[in-house]
This record gives sequence, structure tokens and C-alpha cells, in this order.
Amino acid sequence: MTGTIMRVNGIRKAFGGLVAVDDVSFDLMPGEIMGLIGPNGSGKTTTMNLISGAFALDRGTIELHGEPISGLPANKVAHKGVARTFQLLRLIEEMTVLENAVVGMAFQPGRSWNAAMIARSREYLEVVGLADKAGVEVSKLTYIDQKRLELARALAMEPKVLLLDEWLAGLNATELLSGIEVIRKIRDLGTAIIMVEHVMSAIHSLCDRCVVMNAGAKIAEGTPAAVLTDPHVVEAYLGEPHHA
Amino acid sequence: MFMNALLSGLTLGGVYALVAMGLTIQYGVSRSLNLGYGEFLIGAAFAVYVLFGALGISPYLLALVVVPVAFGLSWLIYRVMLTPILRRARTPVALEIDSLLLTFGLLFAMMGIMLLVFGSNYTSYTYLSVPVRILDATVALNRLVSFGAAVVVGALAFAFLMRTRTGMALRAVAVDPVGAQLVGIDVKWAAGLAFAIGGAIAALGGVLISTYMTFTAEMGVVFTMKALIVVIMAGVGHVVGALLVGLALGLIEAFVAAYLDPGLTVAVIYAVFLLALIVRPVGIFGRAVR
Amino acid sequence: MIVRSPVPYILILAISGLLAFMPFFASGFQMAFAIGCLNYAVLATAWGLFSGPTRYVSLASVVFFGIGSYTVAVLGEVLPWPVILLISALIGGGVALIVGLATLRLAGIYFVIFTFGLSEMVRQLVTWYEVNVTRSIGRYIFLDITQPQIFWQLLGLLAVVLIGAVALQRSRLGFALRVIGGDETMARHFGLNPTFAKLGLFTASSAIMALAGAIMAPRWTYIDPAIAFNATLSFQVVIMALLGGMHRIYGPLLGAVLMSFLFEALGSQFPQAFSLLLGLVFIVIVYLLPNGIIGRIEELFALKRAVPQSTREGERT
Amino acid sequence: MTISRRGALASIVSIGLAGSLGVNAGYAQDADTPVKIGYAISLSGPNAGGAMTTQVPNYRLWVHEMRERGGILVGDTRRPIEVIEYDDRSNSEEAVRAVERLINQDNVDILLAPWGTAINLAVGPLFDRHGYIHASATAITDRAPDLVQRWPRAFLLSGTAESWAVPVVELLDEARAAGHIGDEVAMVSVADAFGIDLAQAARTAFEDFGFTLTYDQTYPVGTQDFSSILSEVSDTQAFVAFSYPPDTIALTDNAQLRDFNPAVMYVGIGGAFPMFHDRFGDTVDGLLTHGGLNMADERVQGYIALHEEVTGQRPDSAGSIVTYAALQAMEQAIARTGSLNGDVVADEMKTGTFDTVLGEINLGSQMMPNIFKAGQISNGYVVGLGPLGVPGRGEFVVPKPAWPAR
Amino acid sequence: MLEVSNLSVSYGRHLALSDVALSVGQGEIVVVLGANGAGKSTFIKALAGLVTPAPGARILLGGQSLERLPAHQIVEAGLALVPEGRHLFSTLTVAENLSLGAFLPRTRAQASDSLERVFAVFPKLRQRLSQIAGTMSGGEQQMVAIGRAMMTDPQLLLLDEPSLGLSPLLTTELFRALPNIAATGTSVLMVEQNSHQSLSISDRGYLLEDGRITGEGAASDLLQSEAVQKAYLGM
Repeated sequence: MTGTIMRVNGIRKAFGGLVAVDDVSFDLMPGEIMGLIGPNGSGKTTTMNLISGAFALDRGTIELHGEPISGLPANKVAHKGVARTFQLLRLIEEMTVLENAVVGMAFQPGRSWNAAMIARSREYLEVVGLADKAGVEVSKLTYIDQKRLELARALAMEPKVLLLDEWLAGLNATELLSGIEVIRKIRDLGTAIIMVEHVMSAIHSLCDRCVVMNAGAKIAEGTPAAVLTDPHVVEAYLGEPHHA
Repeated sequence: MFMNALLSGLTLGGVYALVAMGLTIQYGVSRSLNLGYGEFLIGAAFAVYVLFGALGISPYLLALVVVPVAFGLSWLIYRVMLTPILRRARTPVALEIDSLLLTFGLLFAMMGIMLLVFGSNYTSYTYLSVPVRILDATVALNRLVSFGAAVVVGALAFAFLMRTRTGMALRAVAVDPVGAQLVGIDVKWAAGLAFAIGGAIAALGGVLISTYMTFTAEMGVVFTMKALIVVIMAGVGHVVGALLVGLALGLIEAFVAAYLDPGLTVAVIYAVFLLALIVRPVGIFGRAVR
Repeated sequence: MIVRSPVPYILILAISGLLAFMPFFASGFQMAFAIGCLNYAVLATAWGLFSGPTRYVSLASVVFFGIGSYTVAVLGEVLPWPVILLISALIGGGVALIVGLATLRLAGIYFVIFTFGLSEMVRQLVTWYEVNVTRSIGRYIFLDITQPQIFWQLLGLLAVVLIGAVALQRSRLGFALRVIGGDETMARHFGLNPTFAKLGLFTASSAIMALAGAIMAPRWTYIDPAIAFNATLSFQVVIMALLGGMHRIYGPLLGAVLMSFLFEALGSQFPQAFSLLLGLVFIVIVYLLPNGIIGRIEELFALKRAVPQSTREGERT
Repeated sequence: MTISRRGALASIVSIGLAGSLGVNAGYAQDADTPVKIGYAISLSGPNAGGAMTTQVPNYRLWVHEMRERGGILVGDTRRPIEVIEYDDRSNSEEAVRAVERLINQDNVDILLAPWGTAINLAVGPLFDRHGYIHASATAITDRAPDLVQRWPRAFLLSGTAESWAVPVVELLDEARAAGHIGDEVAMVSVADAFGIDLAQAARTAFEDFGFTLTYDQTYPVGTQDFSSILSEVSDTQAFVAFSYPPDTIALTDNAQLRDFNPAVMYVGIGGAFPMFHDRFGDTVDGLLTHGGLNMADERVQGYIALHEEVTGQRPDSAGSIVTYAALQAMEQAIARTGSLNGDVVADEMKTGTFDTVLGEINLGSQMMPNIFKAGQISNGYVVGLGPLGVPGRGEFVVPKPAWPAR
Repeated sequence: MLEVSNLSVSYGRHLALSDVALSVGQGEIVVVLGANGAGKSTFIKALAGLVTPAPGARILLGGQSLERLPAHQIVEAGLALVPEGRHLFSTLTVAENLSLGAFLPRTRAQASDSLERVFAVFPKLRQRLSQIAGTMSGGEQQMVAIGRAMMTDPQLLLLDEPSLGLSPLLTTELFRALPNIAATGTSVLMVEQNSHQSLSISDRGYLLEDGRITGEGAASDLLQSEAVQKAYLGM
């Protein structure tokens, strides 16, 4: 243990001629919530996909607890303890809430297929506040509840690192507040979190640190307050201020 | 020998290409695979057989009647049978399965009608079975005419798709249905039209083939499958690709028969097809994203 | 989800046990019908085993069925019957393994067409082999296996397949397959290896089909590639499974039984118009039963239950 | 003709009610009780073309003739006839089931054979087990001598592949002796049971007769373009094709087209079919093919006329007359024995002599003796030429007349 | 020109757009600003007929109501969309893409005039007519997409995040072209997240947050307003 839980080092990914992620590095500390922000198309989601093993890296390394996880397929990365949510919900509509949550836990190494495992999965429904809807079919859930379930499923993996890809997007003001509470609760349970987010109020209130990306590159890193006043960052979001 | 194989391959391939072209237009634009495609071909063959026998008019002239009828019938089938499925399907996969099943039913229904009307006997007549010598090879005039017609119709279809506004609209729908809507193309209209054109081409293929081939009411599926292989190998919706792959398959068949073993022709065709599919699942001319 | 209830197993065994007495009082025709029905039931269930959760529409059923039949034709008079059955299952599974490795990355219609092409190619290759190597295309099968024996074997196989299917559905692997069928990309991110699971299932399903082919072979006395690798069978199996509903274990079974009755009715009452009526029935099925009969039944139940909101858990069969 | 069917379906549902009565039930001897005649045959599928040419018309003709006479004579009672016809869709499994249905559900008294080698062999055990006569003119198998031992009531009238291949080779031998061809022969065969088995039998025979095969290839079922094959054999003087109806037509058409005109040319199934003549007219005179008739025989002429009158189509020159003759033999045996019991009738069929359209025949070998298996097309029919020794052989025209110019 | 009122869209139980009202005048450039997930794309798709609005919505273009029309008839009515992801006919040439823009009988007559207008705005395209659209760079494709939409001779041009995926330089070039389009009498309505550049060429702007319009004003006012920055950066 070097103090960091995950180290992303000089990763790069190009699709055809388009370099989506270009030489990005950052560290993640235990128990930390790190924001990964930037304007649309800046490469945040691709970065998440590289960490979770959805895409293969062109270059660079990713280590978890000092052990390389780059180059592993997604299922192996999951076994190492990296869980994620998806920008567009990827729940299984024909399954119940509980069954979806079990998906997170059932295929982790060392788990046996028994009632205890199910019961344990159910605990994570409680964490996100869905315990009373365990038997409901997913298609009958409200949007926010489906989002909660995405999170519960990821938590049921009992991951070391949790990747949240715009998990708060599309929530209304009250839902947002409860969503922020949930994330905070998870962090308090000891899971390190990387969150890609556009909801800046959430970034401000949740993140210890932010990495800002633009056009595939990291352009700033620091506390939310610091990076969001950084002129480079403002320009990345709003466009060049001095335009004729 | 070589010349013979070449000619035989081209005449064979010409018809494959023609038939596949119709299917690729249907499937590429409407995105519904029509398993009853070959039945239009056989239906046209029977129609020409009967009319030729009764009236003695040249099958090629009869095509002027049979082909438009097939055009209208296909259009009707699309509008009446397939559009409800289209409205219902929530995902592309569901649409694919539904239209497969539906046209599978269509296949049996059409075949059943032909069985009732024409029986299950071998049917054949002869027209323009006259030898033509080209270099040291001999080929039947009816096959040559078919090849010529395949080339001409191929060229016409190509010109239609490439040069006319309507053709361009069909291509646009095949490439990007959303984009097509955004320039004001009625995608359902385009799909119906493509379905009708496909049916017409199948019927033309039937007319041509009937002049030299023995056929039965149950043979349609053979042509559907041959065409489908060409379509998939070339890449769905790729007209020129279908033309080239169709010709290539004809040539392969002829050269395998001439130089390897006639017993292996079909096996080699399928082997080539399976290999092509493994190496390039989207087809030789297909693009990863249609 | 974790269900230990022995009820389905007991039911399957009890019903098969009862059916096992059929040969003692049924007529030859009823036996013939029952055998045909069981054969379709085994094939459709095996097909649904793989295609239900993965949603791959395979038209290769006849490849494996034919492999089973040919194994019997080749080895029938050489080896003891159980050994032949074992070998046919092994060959069927082995071929499926190879085919699966090459093709399971193909999706949608491409997989459908590939499997169809495969059945045609296998038929041509067997023909070519027989023509050029054995120099005789038909093979005779004279085995002293009676109609009731075939019946019992098929019944046993069906019972085993159904029990296996129920056990599978309750197992982690079965759960994994539902997840993969739901969203393969997502499944990978939760530690699943979809290729492995799909391959295993494809192999198992194919081995069952080969077994069915082997058991059925002695009914025919004579087989040739056109009989053993008749592509119509693949289509029939798919249609049966879809008619019943491929998303449930008992869907294909139900479809196979109903379709057997339908074939029988059309074949005996309207032999001249069989194709036409069959086609029309299909068209009607597509319009009226998009999710199969089981799907329709479930819809009806769902409507009835709609008022008291249920929070059901556990197995959903 | 009235065709009636029992509610087979209803009885599957009420399983057990319509239990099996065991074997062929010829118990009811009441003169008013109809005799049930049933068959399942390929009305659709790849075999239908053959079945509808050689067998089904003759079944209908036979029934028609008996009805004309007031029914089937069982002993000295004429009993009405009821016919049940099913489609096996050219599928072995379907055929087995349909025959089971005829036996157990419809309780037919007389079962007629299906079409083709494979399906006849598939239903053979059923006919045997339930004690029915199995008289088939379209099953050609080398196991025929074996099978008639195994199935004592089976009459595999067409015999072995060898019995069809050897007469062809004999004719070639004759042509060689007359100096029209040499020792070299080209042969092709279709890759199905008929083509392969006959080609294999022919290979042995060619060797025995001192011929050498310069070309020996097989092509897949469905092949319609023979230019590659014919261009390879263009110089040959003796050409033998064990082909199947669609390819028989395609081969002939192709040969005419490229003026491939060997001194001796043989084509397989289809050459003896009326549709072949419809298609080519007299341009195919002189072509050798399977089957053959003694065209000088009045009975044969009478048969042809009757067939055409009743069924509206001409018979083919091979399977038709054999099928009909066998039916006549069976009819006579039933009349003589006064029984519908398979064993009794079969014994009579094996020991008696019958007056048929093929003349006086005796079926002691359980195969049809003295029928032509190779002949030469002339004026729409096949003039029987071989095997040697069959009475009424026609004149063998060698070399074959040139194709008319196209 | 365009009058939208009471426009709501929901996906299943998720309300993506709620009671949006907005107007665009003749020859005006209007921008709708909002962070990701604010409902911008849904808004524009609803206008173009690609998603169905909830009952009660009113979308009037020059007096004609569009809310129940299918997408291709909306084009006929004079509203053209340049969608996110462009949806070009990637295997067709630039010339074909543009001429498909003038597919409708109404627009066919003016096709050559329209084409000249496209070239006037994007002179670069004149040399690229025979190139396959899919082989062009992102910026060029965006020009073709806008050009294609202009060929439909629209009264109103809708742009869904035109700057997405473009380099700053290309974005600048693109935004410079928009006033030229508006100058020909075609109104422009776009949704953007690049607020500075889009506002600097717009007449008016709206702020969209959580599927609701939370602010509107003259572009110059919004440019100075902190509300915009807050909508994005939460400051």
C-alpha cells in the first residue's frame, strides 16, 4: 500500500484517427470521492471504460493496490474489485429488483450461490433505499429508483473502487439531494469513488478532488472550488470568452 | 474448357447476382428479411409457363406483365402484412424475428397455393434453347439472354439507385433511416417501394430461369437461400457487392465443377460463405456501421 | 431465486413415469405420434435451453440431430447401444464446441444464416464423403430396437433435459445466462465471461440434439444425408419453440406438443393443402401470439393480478 | 373417387379408446363393408414429381377399374372400396407416422407402398410387423434379396441396383461389338442414393465387361448446368448418366445444345417420364434410359390407352406398368384366396401365376421377373432392350440418331 | 415564426422535459443553453418529430401546428434538424447528401439556389462534392449536415450541439457561418453547451435546467449573467 488505491498512469485511447483519451494520469486515494469532469466529448466516459476494462488501452497502465489491471478483460477487472454504473441505465428489465442486485454479488470470486448471498445482496438495496421494492419488476420502477438500483448492483460487488458515470444526471432537485446522501453514505462505508458528473452542485458538495478533462487531455486537478474557477476550465466549458 | 467454365460461371453467376440484387434492395432498405422471396420467383416462372403454353407469346414479353404484377403484389404484402409488425416491434431484434416468422408463414402459404394450383410435378418448357458459339465454347441462347438481362437489369437498377432521386432516397434510407426522415423522406414509403422492386426483380429472375430450368412449386426456398448467401456475403443493402459476389459464386461453382470435382460445388460455395462470414461478419463490402 | 423446492422435479418424474406406461395400451399410431412429439419436444427444449436465454436463433439443430443419426448408422452394428449413444453425444458436443468457438461472436441474423449455411455444408460434405470414400450413399440400420424402447429412451431423455433445465435455471449458471441474455456488455462488468457460458450451453444443447438423432435413427431402417440433414427440421424446431415461448423452460415443450397436433391435424385432414394452411397458421401466430403461448398466458395472468400489486420473489417459471 | 378419413386426431386425444386390434384386420367379411385401401405417398416435396408420375396415377387407375367392376373381389364377394390417401411430404419420419395412422387409426385392409427407396425402406418394418403386403416398384436396393428374406410379405419389384446397371453395360457391350464405340466410357451420377448405388454397380459391371471409365464424377442434387461436365467429355462415344429428373432434362438439353452426340448415351430417371417427351418431343429418340416396354404387346398397348383415358396422362415407361401389374397380381390373389390376410395373400402371390399387363407373371422371387430395366426412347415411350432374355425386346438403334439441328 | 408552449416529454416514468415554452422570430438566432442531461436533446427531438411530446403540447411553425406530424412531414413544413451525431448518409457523396436535402418536391425547385446558399456559407464544400461523406473530418461532416438541412429550404434550422466533438478552431469557423444563414431569412434555433461562442452570435438565449426553462434573455445579457455559469459549473 502506497497510500493510493488506484493509479492511472499515462493512458491513451484512440478510435480511428480520433484520440479520445490522451496521456491521462491521476491517483485515487482510499475513501476518497474524486470527480472526473469536463465538457461533453472530453473523454470522461472513455476513461471510465478504460478503467473498467470495456476497452483495451493503447498505452499506459492502471494499477489497483499496486497490481496492474490494465489489459484485463472487464470480467477480470470486476473480480479485482472495480464496480461501475452506466450512463444509460443497463438494468435487466425482466428481472426483479432483488435479482438485479444479486447480479452484482453472484459472480464475484468466492461467493457461493445460496440464501446467505441473496440476503447479503439485499442489504445493499437497503443502502440505496430500495429494500421495500425487492420483489418489484424493474420496468415498474421510477427513474430515480432505477438509478438507485444501478448503484445497489454495483455496491453488491463490494468493490474497492466504484465508478459512477453520470449517476446523478436527470434527477430533480429533491432526488438529487437524496442521491448525494446515498453517495456520501457509500463513501463512509469505505469505498473509493470516481464520479463523472455534470451536476456541479453535487461535485461541489461531494468531491474531495476533481480531475478536469478537455479534448481527451487532463487540463486541471484540484479541489472543486479551485478547478472550477481555473480560467482554462471555465473556457473549456463555456468556450473562448474573448470572441469577436 | 476454360472458356466453357468461364461462360457457364458467368451465366450462372449472372442469375445469382440478379436474384440477390432484388433481395438486397428489399432487405437493405426495409430491414425485413423476406423468406418468401423465392416464391415470387417460382410464381413468376409458373405464370410464364402457363401463359407461354396458352398464348405462345415469348416469355420475355410476358415479363412485361408478370413483373409489374409481382411489383404490385410485393408492395401490397409490405403494406398489409409487414407494416403492422413494424409498428409493434420495440427493438430491431424483435422486428427481425417477427418479420422472419411472418415471411416464413408467407413462404408456406405461397408455396401451398402453387402446390394446389400447379401440383408438385417437375415443370419445364423450352424457349430459345439454341446454341451460340463463343470462341471454343458453346452456350445456350436462353442462358445468354438471361445473363444479358441480369447485366442490363443490374445496370438499370444501379443507375436507378445512383442517378435518380428516388433511388438516392432508397439508398439514404438504407444507410441512415433517421437521416432520411430528416430530409423529408417517408421511410415507410421507401421500404414499401424497395420491397416492391425486390419482388419485381425476383419475378424477372423467375421468368428468365424458367426458360432453361426445370422447376417445381417447392423450389423457391433454394433461390431464397442462394440469394441470401450472396446478400450476406456482399453486405446487406450493397447492390454492386451483390452483383460481384453473385458473379463470383457462379464462377467458383463452374470452375470447381470443371477443375476440381462437380460433387464439391455446393460444399465449396457454403465453405466460402461460412469463411467469409467468420472473417468479415458484416460482409465483404459491408461497413461495420450501416 | 435460490429455490430448493423439489416440486418441479417430482412433477417431471411423476408425469414421465405415468407416460412410461403408454406403450402398454397405446396403438402403434398413437405410439408413432407420441414418438414424433417427444422427439420434437426434446429438440425444441434443447434449442430453447441455449437460444432462450442467449436469444441466438440457431438453424443448426439438424446438424447435430443428423450427426446423432449418422453415428448410429455407422456404428450401429459394431458397438453396444449405450456406447453408441455416448459417442453420438460426444461427437455432437465436440462439433458444437468448434462451431461455437468460431461463430458465437456473430450476432443476430448473421448467426441465423451461418447456422443454416452450416447445415447445408455438412450435408454436402457427408454426401461427398459417402460418394467418394464409401461409394455408397445410403446406410441401413437394422437394430432390434422396438417402438416402445425408442419411446422410453426419448421420454427418459426429455425428463433428464427438463430436470437439467430446471436445475440449470436455479443454478448460478442459469442466472448468469439470464443476465447475459439481458445485457451482455453489462454482464462482463459484473465478472461474467459470456463467451464461456454461451459455449458451454451451446455444446450441451447440441449434445442433446445428437442424442435425439441417435435414438430416432432406428426408426428409419435406412438413412442418407438428405434424410438425416433435412433442413426443414431446424425450421420446425425454431417455430415450435417460438410458438410456445422461448423465454420459459416449458415454452418449447408446449409449442412442440401443440405443433405436433397441428401437423397431425393438417396432415390427416388436409393433405393437399398442408403447406397453405401451415403458412396461414404461422401468420396468425405472429400477429396474435408475439411472445408465444406462454407469453400470452402470462399476460392474461398479469392482467388479472394487476389490481393487487404483487411483490413476488423467487423463481419465476 | 371418394376419399374418407377418420378423425385420427380425435383418437389421439382419446388415447386407448381406439386400441390396436393387432395385425391387418380382415375379419369383417360382410359384402357391404368396404375394403379400405390406404397409402401415404409423396404428394409434395422432392419426391412428389416421381410419385405423381409413376405411382399415384396407377393407384387411382387400379381403384377406378375395380370400382367399374363393382368393387374388389374377395373370394366371390364384391366389396366396395374406400380409399385413404396421405402425403408423407417426402419425409421418412412423416411416412412412418402416416403409415402407422393408416394401420392403427384407419384400420386399412390393404396398404399400398410409398415412393422411392428411402421411404419404402423406412416403412418396410411397419408393413412387415403388421402383416401387410408391401409391393413396391420404386425401391432399388442391393439389399433386396436380403430384405425379402427378412420381410416375407415384401415384394421389392425393382430389385437391386446391379439389376439396373448391368443391362446398361450389356447394351454398351452390344454397341461395342457392332463397332460403334470403343472400350472407353464416360459416366456421371447424381449424389443421391439412386445415382450413387447405380454408378457403383455400373463400375463393377464396366470392369467385368472390359470397359474403362475415362470420366467418372458425381454432381450434387439440384445441379442444372452441365456445360463444364459435357465439355470435358465432348469426345466420348459412350456416355452414361445416372441422373434424376431435373438433371436428366438439363443434361439432355445441354447435350443437344452443344451437339454432344455420342454413339450411345444413357440418361437416368426422368427419361421414361411423359414430361420428358413433352419437353423434347421426338428429338430424343435413340437416347437410352431406364425401364422399357414391349411396345408390340397388345396388353401393354391396352394398358397405355387405359391409363391415358382414366388418369388423363400417359404412363411412364418404367415404374408405372410394374406398379400396375403388381396391383393386378395382388387383386387376383385376393380374389383367389378370398382373404385379406397378408400372409395368405402373400403366399398366393409367391406361388401363383397372374395374368397382368406384363403378361403371365410369377412373383416367387418377391421381385418382378422379366421386366425391362434399360431401353431406348422412341416416339414418347421407351422400347425395352435389356436385360437380355426379357421377351419382346425391341430393336436397338446404334449409333443414336444425331440430334436435330437447333 | 416558431411558437412552442406546454411542451413535455417523458421516457417511461422519467420526465425529461416539462412545460417548455419558447419562441423564435424570423431571421433570429436563438440558443438554448444547458448542461448535460438538462433535456436539450429531448427538446430538439420533440420539435423535429423524433420523439412524441406529451398531449397538450403546442408547436406552431408559421401558424402550422407540428406536434402530431411524423418527422418527414415536419421537414415538409419547413423545420430542418441537424441532429447530434449528424446522421449523414455516410456511404454517399457530399453531392448526394446535399441533393437528398432537396428531396421534397417543395424544395426541389429551389435546389440550385439552395445549393448556392450552402456554398456561400461553406465555400469549402464546393471542392468536396464528390467525396464520400463518411471519410470527411468531423468539422467538414458538420458542414455537410448543416448544408443538407439548408437544402430542405427551411424556415427554421435546428442545430443539436453543433460544436460537439469539434476543435475550438472549427467551432469558431462554424459559429461564424451561422449569422450568414440567418441573414438569408432562415431562423436558427440551437442547443449548445458552448455558451460563450454561441451566445456571442445569437440574438436571444434560454437556459434549460432539469427539463425546465429557468431563464431567458437577450444574448448579450446572458453573456454577462452569472446564471449561465452557475447552470454549468454550479458556482
